[in-house]
Formats: sequence, structure tokens, C-alpha cells
Amino acid sequence: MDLRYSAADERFRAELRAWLADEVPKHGPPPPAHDWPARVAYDTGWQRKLFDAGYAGINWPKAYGGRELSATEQLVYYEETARAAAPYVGVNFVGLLHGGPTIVAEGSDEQKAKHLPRILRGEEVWCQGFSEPGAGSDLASLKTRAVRVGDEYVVTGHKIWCSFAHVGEFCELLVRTDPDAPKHRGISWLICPMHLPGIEIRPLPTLAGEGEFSEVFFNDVRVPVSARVGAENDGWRITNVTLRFERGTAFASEMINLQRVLGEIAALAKRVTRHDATAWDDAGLRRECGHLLAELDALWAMVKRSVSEAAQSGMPGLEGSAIKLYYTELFQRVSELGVRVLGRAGLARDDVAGLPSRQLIHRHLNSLSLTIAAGSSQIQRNIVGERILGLPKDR
Amino acid sequence: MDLRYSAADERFRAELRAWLADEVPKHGPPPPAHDWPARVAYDTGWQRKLFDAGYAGINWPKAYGGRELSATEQLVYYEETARAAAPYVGVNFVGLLHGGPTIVAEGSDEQKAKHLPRILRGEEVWCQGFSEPGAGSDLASLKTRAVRVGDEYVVTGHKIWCSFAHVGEFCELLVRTDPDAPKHRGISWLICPMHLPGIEIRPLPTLAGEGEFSEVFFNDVRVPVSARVGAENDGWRITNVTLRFERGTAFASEMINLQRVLGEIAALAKRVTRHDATAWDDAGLRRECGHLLAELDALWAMVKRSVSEAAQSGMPGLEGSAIKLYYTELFQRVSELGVRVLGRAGLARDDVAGLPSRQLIHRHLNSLSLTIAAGSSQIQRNIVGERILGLPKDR
Amino acid sequence: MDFRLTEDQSALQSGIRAWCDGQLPHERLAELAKGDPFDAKLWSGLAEMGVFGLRAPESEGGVGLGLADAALVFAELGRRLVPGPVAWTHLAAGLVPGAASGETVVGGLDLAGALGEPHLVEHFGALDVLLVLRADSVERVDAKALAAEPVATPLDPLTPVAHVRSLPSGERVGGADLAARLRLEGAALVAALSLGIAEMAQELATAYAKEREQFGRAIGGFQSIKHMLADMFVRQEMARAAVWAAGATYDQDGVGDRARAIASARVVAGDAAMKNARACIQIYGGMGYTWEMPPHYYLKRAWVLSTCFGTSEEHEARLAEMLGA
Amino acid sequence: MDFRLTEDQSALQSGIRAWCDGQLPHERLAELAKGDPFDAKLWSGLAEMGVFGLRAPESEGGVGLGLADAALVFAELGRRLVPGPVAWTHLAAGLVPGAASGETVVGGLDLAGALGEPHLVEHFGALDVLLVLRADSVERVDAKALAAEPVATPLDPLTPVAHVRSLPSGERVGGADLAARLRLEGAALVAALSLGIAEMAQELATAYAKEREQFGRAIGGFQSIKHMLADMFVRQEMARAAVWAAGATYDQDGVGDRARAIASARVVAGDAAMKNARACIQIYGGMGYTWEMPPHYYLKRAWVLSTCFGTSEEHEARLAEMLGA
Repeated sequence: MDLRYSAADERFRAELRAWLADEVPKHGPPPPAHDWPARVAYDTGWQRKLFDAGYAGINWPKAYGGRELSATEQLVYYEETARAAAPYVGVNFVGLLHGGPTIVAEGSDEQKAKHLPRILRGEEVWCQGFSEPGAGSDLASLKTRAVRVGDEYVVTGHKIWCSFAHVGEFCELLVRTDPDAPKHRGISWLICPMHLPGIEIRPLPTLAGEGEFSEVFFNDVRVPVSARVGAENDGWRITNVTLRFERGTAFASEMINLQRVLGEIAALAKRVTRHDATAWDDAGLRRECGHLLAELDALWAMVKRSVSEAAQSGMPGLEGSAIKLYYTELFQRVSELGVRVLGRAGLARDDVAGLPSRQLIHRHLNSLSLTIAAGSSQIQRNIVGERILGLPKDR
Repeated sequence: MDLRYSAADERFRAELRAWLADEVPKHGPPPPAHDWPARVAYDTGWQRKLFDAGYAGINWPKAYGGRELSATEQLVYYEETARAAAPYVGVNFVGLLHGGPTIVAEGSDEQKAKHLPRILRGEEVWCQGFSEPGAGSDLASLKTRAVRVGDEYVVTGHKIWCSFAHVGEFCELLVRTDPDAPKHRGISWLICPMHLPGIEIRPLPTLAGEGEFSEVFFNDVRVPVSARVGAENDGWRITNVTLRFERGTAFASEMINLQRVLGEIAALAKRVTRHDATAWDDAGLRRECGHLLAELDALWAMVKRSVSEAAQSGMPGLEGSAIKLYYTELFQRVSELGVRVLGRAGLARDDVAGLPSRQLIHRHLNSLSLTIAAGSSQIQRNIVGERILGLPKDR
Repeated sequence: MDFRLTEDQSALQSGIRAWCDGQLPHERLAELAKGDPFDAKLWSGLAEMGVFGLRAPESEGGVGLGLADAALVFAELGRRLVPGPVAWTHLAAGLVPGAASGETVVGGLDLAGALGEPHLVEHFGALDVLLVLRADSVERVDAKALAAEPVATPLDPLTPVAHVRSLPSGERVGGADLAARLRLEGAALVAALSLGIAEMAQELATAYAKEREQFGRAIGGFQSIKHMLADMFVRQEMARAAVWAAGATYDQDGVGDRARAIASARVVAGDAAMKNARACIQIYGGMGYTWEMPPHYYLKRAWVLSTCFGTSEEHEARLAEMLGA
Repeated sequence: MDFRLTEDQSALQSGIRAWCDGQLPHERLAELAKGDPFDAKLWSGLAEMGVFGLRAPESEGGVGLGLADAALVFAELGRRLVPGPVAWTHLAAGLVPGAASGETVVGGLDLAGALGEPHLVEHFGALDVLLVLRADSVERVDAKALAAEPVATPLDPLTPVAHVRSLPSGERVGGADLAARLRLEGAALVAALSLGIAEMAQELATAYAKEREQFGRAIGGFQSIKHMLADMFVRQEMARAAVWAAGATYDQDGVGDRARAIASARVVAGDAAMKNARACIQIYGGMGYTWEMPPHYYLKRAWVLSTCFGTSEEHEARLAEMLGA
């Protein structure tokens, strides 16, 4: 058990920190949430800068443009980018943290060569096509059909909660290739180009009001068989690879960010008044903040443990479900506290009287999806109970 | 919606309050928990005094020695006895709040005449014989057999969590009279005299360390058929009558008591020091107390609603499960707060330095059974979900 | 003592419920959110139903009912998220001419509590009069003559707010007693509105859990969902008991401490509204996270209410004082 | 950085676990509770395993390991509820002659925190020396010469306590720095013991939920139980991460703020111990409420620990100060 970073890690940290100190301010503030062309340019532009500086694909193979660094260097990367408040992965989320890692683990050499470098350079934006109106928690019951005709799949179906569909060039698409097999056995994982005829995209506004999500309709869309990742009908196993990446460390930067957010909430509490005192003068509120800090510290220690373990196995472990459960509910509690501290200013989603309502409320509203998306908390508890603790399955 | 008590109610209150003011101090403090003969004498002695003064069986038929008062007068009774810190029902619990009400509702005239007046006079202590080692939450799967031979049932089985078995004269005993019927259809409800040959009682110490509970073994115990309440194999329905009484207002006095307990905890918090201040000087602790008071007020209002409704129907409603859920978890939180306020004094179950450790710790330890006994919180949530909200049954 | 609704109360409750159900089906929420959610037609309907003059004496054109009745009515308004400064206008009946009849639309600012700053006024654009509660006075300000910056994006899409940077002193209409009374009654109305939110959130979630199938069965059959719903029901029923009791305690002499009953109702109902609305979103799953579905409107309104006429923390502190007295 | 246990650490952990499992199977708890739970044979076994001298330098007859290793060992002691003043004697190694070898049994009183009064000393009857921590000093008192009233019924049947009414001043062995260091290390040990409790409570409950059948199936198949167990597991793993990190942060320069890491571990592990022990009783159902079954011993010990070397509230307040700095 050695939590010290090596001299090499610290050199990497110093070099990265210096680079971020220069580049983050230069890249400017993010564009408004509704301005999608600007967001794409901002997010992919930042990714390109990372790539050019050698900071893209920290843990991806060198052969495809990654840096292939150690697990600890990845942690350093997370810590430093969070510390510098570097731009968030944004529209690169699916490519960098979902589809990309899946191709690294399961894709063919051609697929790797075609997609990985472009994802790392910010040239290829990906979107997600997993959930369907009837297949949410029960994702494996998905119904989007892919019928093989020659060397193409003809895809028909209706996907929902597709992140970045309206700006994505490729979609990680789950389809049913064998309708007669048991539900987990008939699924395939496709890389679907989003420019193909027959794809219709309809924005899906969320309670936060903005448009990262869409519904996507596939009407006889012809996807080449060569775009399938892994074997036909082996898509459920591959999906679980994808999800394990998501549940593991995809949110590592966010977790460290949350420590900064909590600090900002504490600072806000010192500014806002409650009767003749500040909100921070209240011992109960201070203890609540202290408790949240303890949980954030524990969470980050858990991520370090998980990364250390995964460094051996090469794969995030099942404890990713435990991390996701804890992280998502903790995020909601931290961000909810921010709204509470705002007091009446929280009735406005725009900054009023110099108080950071916009960001704090946006953060909390967004957080409401965390316990639902990527496997709800209920599903994660089932995974922990059944797959880790060995309890009997639900009937 | 009229929460005012009538002039008659208030006369009853004044009369009862005056009587309690005289009699409660005269009856003296309760004997030590381990001294069962003294406890029986104390509890039944108090019951006799209530009876003689006309305060026994407040809602029981006059024909059997009850007072047959209105629902509101019952509430007045609960309020005043709690206010006066009158002796708890103690060993009379099963007779007065469980078996007795069941006989009132479902017993034969002979059974009523035989048992009800004696219960009210404190002459007949009852005990419970419901749970079995293999039948807890799934009570209906009980296996204690009763084979009919002539005009007797020959009973064989093993009961657990029998309250007051070692001091009880009669047992409300659930037995299986038809082993071939579906589990809910083959149960009967017997009044089993505890002096019969073949009954063996083994005390079951609890985590609170004391002996209200026993295991009871029945070996070919011959119970007269005339002691069956209701029809043969109709015992499950009757049991649910019993449980509804238990979940409804059996704990009404305790609920009001809890308000006094919370006040005592607040008073304690003003006496104990934390650094240079008292525990009560902490705004967070005060708010926690305030929140608990709000919940206690809501609970008592809910009981009043339930009593008003039951006054029409004559039976406690299903909302008893909601009351039980709320009450039991609230009781645990109130009593747990008491232990927390004790600080280091809570390491002793005897009073140290003039702090009321004995009572506060005893109360909290006892409270741990509340979410388990009489249908666990999990079972109550199923009842609320399925029987009130109409959700599909567990598979 | 009879804690059941009287026949009149049942009729009042079902009348207002039927009207609100008709006026504000859930499909209308997203539509209302697009423009100014203050709807003059809806407002005059509320006025005709007697919502504002409910407790004003019949001699003054009011209905002459009590706070218990008002609590029933406001729970119904909460169930359907009726937009507009309903609580302030109701409180102003008898103080501000035209409030009882709804002709004068009255909003307010409560500056006597912990959350004074910044001065955000709900439904400012619709107001004729702004009541300002201070610890020692109640003032009325001409809203039409007041400068305020509308907030482009309110938290609750059905509760527009405007920022009043500089608040002139207004015409004094009462002192500390009136301010205290209005804050107390306001807290009771907030509790009732919150009860309505808790109820509807539970009903929506229960209905959805019966319909929505995953893994080949309705999700309400899974204990994790079933037990969440059971807890929602329990919270709602406890809140209902507390809110009804608060109204009756306020109206009827000798029942109990009025301030305590209202503070308790406010704490329990506020908690129920917030937790049930959160749980409703979670049970709806992905759909609960969409703008089109009703759950988020309930959470956002619960949030707004949590800042009105004293926070839960303030009411808890007040209850603790009573406990410690 | 490698957060996994080294081979030596794994060996240390499994060695102490095997020993504790052998010495203190759950059947022994009720038996130990009948007499004086301080067992001299067990104590010398702990001494031989190096539990007390673990961090003392090898030159002084200690093992020369760090707080991270001590945390592993104390988690194992927590898993089996090892009775005796293990934390105080461990802390006293190097300060009190004979402590490192276990020959001198050392207990203590922490008077620097919020919970000074009343002076209840754990395992008083077994003590040779009493350490008294004050804000500005550490004193040693001859326990054998001290008058104390044994408490007839301790909360934790395995932790007898005695009341010291009048505490004489003892021999000064250090000042404010030493007191602060011992309180910090003590909090880390309490966190580790709590982690052990959280773990074992989860393991007991999981095993029981697989075995116990109701409604024709193992109760662990019902989501309400399954999800409680999942939450118990999550709490335990987060506590483990925090406790291990606290130890390593304390031992290794440049990793982080020592006081913060320990306070965080103490808060999270204390919470995990208390909640898991409570949940364990609930999952055991009626059996969890009996004296004979192990769950209640875990809850009671968690309770005792919650009063040692600073309450959770104190550690939270300290963390808030760091956050606000």
C-alpha cells in the first residue's frame, strides 16, 4: 500500500500542470449550452490540443495515438485536469469513454485503425444508441432489429436517450440480430455511421431544459457488417465491457471536481446571510459539509483502489457498480446542498445578485439523471447484491 | 373536521386526570425488570385499580365489564394516561390489546363471558403463540400441528417470540388444523391454557437482556375444541383482525409518551456539556429535535384521523400499517438521539453522574424490535404497496 | 372530536379538484411553461371558486370559511401546480381591496425570515400590489410602479420571478402582529400546497409503476419500487394528518398551540413534497428526466415552496424552542 | 502509487484474521459476556502477535511498522470484537514501559474532546496504567491506586466500564503535541475497528440472508433485503478505502493532509459500522433481536467506538474547517 507517486509520476504531473496552466485559460470559457456548433468546436478543439500535446488517450495504446501510460499516471491526469478546471470531455464523451474503450478492448484491427486515432484527435464525435422506450433498466430486451442482407445489416427500430446523436458521426448501436435466441444471446454491437439514409433524429428536452439527448429512429438503415464489433450475437457481453468502463473511472474527473464544488458551496455559504449571520455560521450546515467532504475523500480513495486493481487485470472490476452507486447519490447531495445554500436566489436559474445560481442549479438538475442513467441505482444494487455478494437473482 | 373535544369528553378528561393524579403516585415506581412476580403484581394490580374505577376496557362492551366509550374518549384516555405517566399495560399487553380485542370481535358468547371480564380485572394474563422459527415474516407458513381427536386438538410444535409465556395463563395460539389446504386456509386460532401438560417454556433473552420473550414447545398438548375462536381453518382471517388492532392504536399511549421522552431528551441536552457549551447550544441538534417533534405531531394527528375513521367502521383500517411503519422508525430515531445526547454516559446502562442512562438505553434497545416484530417494516411496506396502492404482489 | 371531513368540506374539496383537473391536465404544463404561466382566465376561475376570499367574512363578500377549509383548497391547488401568487392574494383578502375577489393580484416578499436576500418576487409581471412582510410591519407597494428585472430562466418554469434591486418603502398596513399572523397563515398554506404535491407525486409514480414493464413485469412489482411507493404514501398521509390538524387547530379554540401545529405541518409536508417529487422522478426513470413528463414540475415547485414563509430549518428551530421551553 | 496490499501486508492481515477467527468464534461472545471479558490469555496472544508494539521501533522491541499496517490489524480486531483496551495500549507503546509487550495494560480517558464527562473508563479492572489526554498535556495515572466504581451493566457486554469520580493529576508524559498526535492516531484506530465491524456485520447478514427462507425462498432474493445488503457492501468498501488511505497518508510524506485523511476515515467508517450493524439486526429479524446471536454485539461496540477519540460530529466540524480554510 503505497500512495506516493513515483518521481516519474511527479514529473508527468509537473509537465501536465504547466501545460494546463497555459492552455486552459487560452481555450476560454465554454460556449452557451444551446449553441451546439460552438460546443462541438470547443470540445473537439480542446481534444485536438490534448492530442497535439500528447495528452489524449492517456491509457490508450500508442499504436493508435494513445499515450499508454500507467494507471497512476491516469490518476495524475484526472487530478490535474480537475484541479485546473480543464474543459470537460463534452461531446467527446461517448467516443473517449464509451465506444472508444470498447473498440480498444474488442474491436478489429481495422476498426481500431479507422476510429481510435480520429477519436483521439477530436475528429470523430460519437453518440450512443443503447436504450429504447421499452428497454431501459431491462436493456437486454431491446427490439431494434438488424436483418443481415448480404454484407449489410438492415436496421429498424427506435432508440431513446441517445447522447449527442444530433452532432455524432458514429453511433455505438445495439441491435437484435437473432430474435429467436434468449434475449441476452441475440444482440450485436455495431458502429453505425449517422449520415446513413433512414436515420431520423428528434431532440429530447430534459428537465434541465437542454438538448444533449435525442430519440433516434432507424428505418431500414443499411449498416455494413464490417462495422460490427465482436462476433454476431455477442453484443451483450461487449455491452457489459462498455458499461464497466462507464461505471468505473469514466467519471473520475467529475469526482475530483466535486471536491472543488463543495469548496465553492462553503465559500458561498460564507457570503449569504441568514438573519444576522451567514449560512456558514450554522454549526449544522458546517457539519453537513464536513460529512460530504469525508464521503468525497472516501470515494476518491476507492477510485484509487479500483484503478490499482484494474492496473493488474486490465479491466475495471465489478466494484464499479459500488462506485457508481455512491458517487451518483453523493453528487446529488452535494449539488442539492448548493441549491439550498442559494436560498431565494435558487428561484432563478440565472445569476442574480452575484450569486452563482446558473451553475449550481444546472449542476443539480443534471445530477438527477445520474441515479437513472447507465443502470439505475436499483439496477446497481442488484448487481452488487447478485454478482458481488452472490445473493439469489430476482424472480 | 372538528378537533375540539365535547363537554362530555372534557368532563371525562377532568375526572380521569384527577383520578390518575391520586392513583399513579400511590401505585409507586415499577419493580426491577428481572423481578417477574413483582412485575405481574404491579401490572395486574394497576389493571385492577383501573377496573374498579371504571377505566378498564375503555372501548370494550359494557356487558363484559368494559366502559364502551366513544372513540374520542379513548383518545382522551390515551392522552391522560400518557400525560400522567401511568403504569404501562405490561404483562396485560396480549390480553388487553391483542387476544382480548380479537375475542370481542370474533369470540363466542361463552368465550367472551369467560375471558373478557377476567382480563379487564387483571385476573388473567395472556401470552402470545404466533411466530415459529421457520415462520416469521411468513407467519402463514406456521407448522405447529393441531390434530382433532374427539373434542380436543392435540397440539405439537415449537413457537418462538412468545411474549409473557412464563407468566401467562392463556395463550393466543395459532395452529395448523388442515395441513393439506393452501397455507392461509388451514390455520385455526386457539385459546390455549398454559397449565396443560406437554408445554415447555424456555426463556429467550433479547439484546436488551431481559426476559419478556420465550420459546414454547408443545408436545401432544390437548386443547379443548371449545377453545377455538372462530371457525376451524378460519384462523388466518382472525389473525389479521388481531394484527390490525396491534398495528392501529395498540401503541397510542406510547406515541404520546414519545413526546414526553423527546422533551426529556431536550432537557438532558441542556444539562450535558460539549466543550464549553451544552449539547442544546448546538443549532443542528436543536433542529433535529424540532424535526422529530414535527413528526410526532403528525403521527398523533394521524392516529386521531385513524380513530375517527375506525369509529365508523368499527375496525382499524389498513392505514395501521402506515402508522406502524412511521411510528416504529420514529421511535428508534427519538430513542437513538437520547443515547447520543448521553455521550460517554451511554457506555453505562446504569445511571452514572445523575444522567438517565438506564432508561434511555433500555428504551432504545427495546426499540430495535419495533421494526421487526408484529410484521417487519419490509412486510408493512408490502402491505401498503399491495393492499393500499394496488401494486402487483411479490413473486 | 371528529377528524373526518364534513360533507361541506368533502364537497369543497371535490369541487375544486374537479375544476383543477379540468383546467390543468398534465398535458397543459409544458404548454403553460412556454409563455407567461399566469393565466388570467384561470385566475378569474379561481376567484369565482372563492379561493381568494375563502376566509374573508361573508359581509365583505368572502366565503367566511376557516384555515382548515383553505388547507383543503390549497392542497388541491398544489396537486395541479396551479400557477400564480395564490397564497399571497389569499392572505391579502381583507387587507388589500380587490384581493378577495381576485381583481387585485397580490404578491409578496417575506423579509422577516432567514431568506430575505436577494429580493426575488414570484409572478411579478402579473402583480398589482406587492406586500412586504418585515419583523415589525407589513407594507403595501404599488407593483406596477416598481422596477424589477425579470429573470430569464426561473427554476420552476411555472413560477416566473423578477429581481427587485431597490425596494421603496410602501404604505404601512400593519405591525408586528399582522406580519406574524400572515407568516403563520402563509406557512400553513405552503404546507397545504406541499401536501398536494406529495399526493400527486405519489399518484403519478404509482400509476406509472403499474403500467411500465421491465423484465416482463410491471416495475411496481419489484420491492425496491414498491417500497419507495409505500414510503411515499406514508409521508403523504402523515403530511395530510398534520396539515388538516394545523388548519383545525388554528380555527378552533382550545385544541392546541397554533404556531406549533402549523410549524409541524410545514416541516412534515415540505419534506413529503420534496422527497415524493424526487422519488417520482426516479421511479419514472428516463422518462422522469424529460421536460415533457410532469414529475420535474412537482420537484421544482416543491423547491420554490421550500423558500416561502420560513424554511424547514426555521420551523424546526421554532419547534425546538417550544420543546425546550 | 499502488493501493493494493503488499505481500507482507496480506500476510499480516491473514495471520491476524486466522488467529482472531480461532480465538473468538461468534459462539464465544455470549460466554465472554458472562464474566470479565478481559481475557489474559487472549491479551498475551495479542501481545505475541505484536499488536501493541506494532509501530514501536524494532530497536525498542517493537515491530517497526506503520499506521497503515496497524489499520489492517485493528480492522481484524474489530471484525471479531476483540475485547480489552487494545487501542490505548497500542498508543501507549513507547510512552509507557511494558505497553509494547502488553505486560502493562493501558487504558485511557480522552478529556480533550467534546465528550469529557462523566469519566467512564473502559476495562478499568484490567488496567495497570490510565493515560489521560487533555488539550495541553498527557498524563499517566496509576490505575491500581485509583478509585473507580464499576458500572454493573455496561452498554456493550464486552466492554465493562467504571466511573472515576475524582481524577487525581498524574505524571506528565507529554504536552499538547503528544495529546494531539495520540488523539489523531486513536481516531485512525477507531476508524479501523469500525471498518471491521462494518465488514463483519455485512458478512453475517449476507450469509444469513442466503440461508434463511421465508415465502419459499431465501430472503436475500427479495430486493428489500438484497438492496440493504448492497448498501452495506458499498459502505464497507468506501470505509475500507478511506481507512487504508488514512493509514498510508499518515505514514507517507507528501500524500496528503494527515488530519483530514484520518477525520474522513473516522466519519465514513463510523457511519458504516453503525448503519451496517443496525441493518444486520434488521436482516436477522427476530433472531437479530436475541442475546445469543452476534449482531447486537456489533451494534453495541460500534456505539462504544462512536464516543472514543472524537465523535463523528467533531470530526465533521474539523473537516468543515479545512474546507472553509
